[in-house]
Amino acid sequence: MSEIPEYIKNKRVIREQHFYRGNAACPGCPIPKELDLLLEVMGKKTVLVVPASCTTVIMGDERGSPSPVPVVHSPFAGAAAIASGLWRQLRMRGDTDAQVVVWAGDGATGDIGFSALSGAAERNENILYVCYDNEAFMNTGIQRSALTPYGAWTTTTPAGKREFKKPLPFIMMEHKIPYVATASIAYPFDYQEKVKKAKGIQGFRYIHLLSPCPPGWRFDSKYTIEVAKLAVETGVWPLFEVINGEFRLTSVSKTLLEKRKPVIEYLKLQGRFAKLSEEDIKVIQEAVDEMWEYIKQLVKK
Amino acid sequence: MIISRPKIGSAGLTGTWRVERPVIDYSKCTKCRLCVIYCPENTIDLLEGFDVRIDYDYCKGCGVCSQICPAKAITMVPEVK
Amino acid sequence: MLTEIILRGRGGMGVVTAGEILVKAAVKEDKYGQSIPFFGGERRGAPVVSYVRLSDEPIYMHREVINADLVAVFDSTLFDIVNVFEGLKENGILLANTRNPKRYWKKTFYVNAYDIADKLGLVMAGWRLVNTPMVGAIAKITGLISIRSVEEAIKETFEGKIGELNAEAARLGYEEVREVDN
Amino acid sequence: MLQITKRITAMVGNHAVAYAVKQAKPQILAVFPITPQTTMLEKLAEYIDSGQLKAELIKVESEHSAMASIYGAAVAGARVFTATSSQGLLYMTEMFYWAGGQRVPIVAAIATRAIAEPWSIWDDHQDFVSKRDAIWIMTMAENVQDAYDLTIQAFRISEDKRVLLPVMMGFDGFILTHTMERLEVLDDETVDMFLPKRDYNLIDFNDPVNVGPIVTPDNYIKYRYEAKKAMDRAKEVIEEIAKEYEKISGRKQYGLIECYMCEDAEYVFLAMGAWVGDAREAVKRLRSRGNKVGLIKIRTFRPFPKERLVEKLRSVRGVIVFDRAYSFGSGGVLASDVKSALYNSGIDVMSVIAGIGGKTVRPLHFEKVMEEVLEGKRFEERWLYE
Repeated sequence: MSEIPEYIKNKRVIREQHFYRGNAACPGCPIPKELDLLLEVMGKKTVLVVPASCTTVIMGDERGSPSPVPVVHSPFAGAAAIASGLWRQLRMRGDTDAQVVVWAGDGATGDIGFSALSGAAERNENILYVCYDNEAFMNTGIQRSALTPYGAWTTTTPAGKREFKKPLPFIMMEHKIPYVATASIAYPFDYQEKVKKAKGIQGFRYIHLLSPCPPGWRFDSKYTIEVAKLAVETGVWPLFEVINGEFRLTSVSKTLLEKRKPVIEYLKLQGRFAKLSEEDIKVIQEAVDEMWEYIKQLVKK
Repeated sequence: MIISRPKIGSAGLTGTWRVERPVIDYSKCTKCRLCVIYCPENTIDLLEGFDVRIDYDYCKGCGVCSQICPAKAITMVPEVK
Repeated sequence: MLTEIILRGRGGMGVVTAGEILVKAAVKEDKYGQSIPFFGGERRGAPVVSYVRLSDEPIYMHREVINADLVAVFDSTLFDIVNVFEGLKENGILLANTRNPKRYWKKTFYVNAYDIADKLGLVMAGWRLVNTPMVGAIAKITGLISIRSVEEAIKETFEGKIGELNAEAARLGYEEVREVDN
Repeated sequence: MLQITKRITAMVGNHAVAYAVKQAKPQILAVFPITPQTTMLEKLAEYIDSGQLKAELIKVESEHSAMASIYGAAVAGARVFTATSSQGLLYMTEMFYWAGGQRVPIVAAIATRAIAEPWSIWDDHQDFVSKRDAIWIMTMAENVQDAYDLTIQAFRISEDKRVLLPVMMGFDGFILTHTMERLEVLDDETVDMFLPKRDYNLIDFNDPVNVGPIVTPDNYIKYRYEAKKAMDRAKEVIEEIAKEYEKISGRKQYGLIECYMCEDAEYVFLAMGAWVGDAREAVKRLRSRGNKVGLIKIRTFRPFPKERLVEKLRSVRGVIVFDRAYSFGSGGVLASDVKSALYNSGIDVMSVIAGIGGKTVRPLHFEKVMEEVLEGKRFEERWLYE
């Protein structure tokens, strides 16, 4: 490659890949990086359980997998249960230091797999459940899910979704599990900090990761990080964690209790919100503000 | 038993997907490493002395690095001239 | 020789357990047995039925008994509400738990299992446990299994003191059962 | 010479299966309650809580999760078990195929029961046969003893390196699950000897693999062909294991099919499940009246014992197949399999559909149909619904 100077060409690589490059993710898709950051913290003694989703494809076919740790594929609704059984057996066979992580999309988490997720949380299974939320069934071609936000275009909501996003992190919080957190790929250290905390806790842990999707959200792939960042700065995606019932905002979200960027700044970058009316934007802004009023109460507690 | 094993390039040489290529102007690079942190595909290597290098075999050309580089040291140039 | 028995009682009386005790006792004597409970949503107080087959040879059939050699009625009030004689062979035996013995069938036996239960304090949640005296009575009438085996089977089914008392109840049933002669 | 030590006892079917499972020493179990299977779940919970079985019973929130969680445990090396029935079996369907496709050793007991609508908790085989293409070995018990014996053999068959397929053991709801019968049980040491420690595990942190990825169209069919070959090999393995079990139990075991009085038979019944006993009784009675009739019991439904059937039926004139399940728009499920096995043999195959949804079928019903056939009557399909 002519662009690389000779002295750079010969240098030694000092950072290991925790999730291998050259996988089947779309350009600009944050999933490989999200997995890399996760596995950097979780370590080699981790099993990933992956239900039907984009990651099913990203994990490659029988000729090779980008994951350096064991992966167990799951049908859509089975991940939390497969992980439950896996962990029980790992403990039974003496691998008590192993970690089982479910890596599931929003559809597998909030829709079809919700019963298994809720069941595993109720049983307080010793697993880390990460929902990488790209806000629709992206792998099948952008169909709405329960976690698609109000107003968003999808192939099954051509005029924009009329219902609000299912507030899953709060629903999981109400399961009274030891750890619940939200995270964003725009704040990788905050995310890794949360994974680290989750790793150190026994029982059911849940991390909800907002994961922008360039083709699904209709934005140029170079804006992945900007979009993720604006979701946080506008308050659409608050960063927080709940440890044994104690709620705490993290990272920049701590500074957003009173004042946030208007949601329009987040919405205008994405083609899926292109047809929103003034009224729609007002509705979304009000919903975000209302959520923050709720968060205020949680912070006070 | 249907299994596969870990492999770099499980989807082949994904560098061939690229329409635009990120090019680093090393004279502008401040070694801040944000491109390494944010490259979604993990194709920017961190080298000794905190230099960075793009692995063009696998870089899909998404452009995230050029967008987040605070020094504007990375530009996207068309692959086909 | 195959002997087929129908046990009739009310949900909660231990009719199914009685059938199982009979089978366990038969197996103790290296015989074969089969206890088929009423298949359905058993409800406390509702009439229920359980079928028992005892034999010296393997039993192949799996269906409810329709030609019984013996029908045992665990509660005399059942005479008024169900046809307890259904499925009883012409020359079969009717055994009733009753305080007022009558000749219900050509060959009728009776035992007062209520009093046996009262005497031994076998009352659970307001119900007299009449099933074990009935099992004792059946052992006596049929002569197929010894009261010893019945007692052992009962002690396996109920642990400790309850087992002892129920075994005692079965023995009393065995001793007190009588044929209605007139 | 092997000393056979066995204990004679009496148990209801559900408890007999639970007892066999306890002796097989699985590590992970997951069961969701459903009538008429539930008392087995309760017994297993009792074994575990009292320390008689050192295992974990995952109290899942659905049947789908029951199979999913034991699949996860099985992949990580556990001997596993689940049980279900009817609607639960249907709800588990997706995971059934998942486990079958990946060829993970798993044992499941199925208390067979009719499928709603309309609601019915009673016995037939419609739920069971609906899994015939899920790449599972399927066996069916005739009585409580059979259910116990088959459960123990199921673990061995499933984990055999030549097979590596999940096994489901069907036994009739209520008719066997709730019926108490005489039962001979093996002692624990004998079962230990018969069932070596499980040697199957895909989760090795030193050799991480991706379990069950997407495969290319070129290869998918190859994996399926491998599964087909495993099914074919299983026929031999099942018979071999049955022979071995016969030695340790002292009880005659029939691997794939049992022929009862069919040496010189002109007409035979063919059936699977608990009513085989009633057919047996009918054969006894018909024989006592001088009729040359017999009975074929299908013990292994998948792989379907085609070759054995052809071999045993060579000299009969007709087969009367009794089905408790129906393929709507086609015909009796077993009957179809038998017809295909006997294609071009010239043997008459007559199909009787009966016992659906718990409808009573007695030895008399078998006798009546056979008597008509002996008188020369022929039919393709007949429903006994009166």
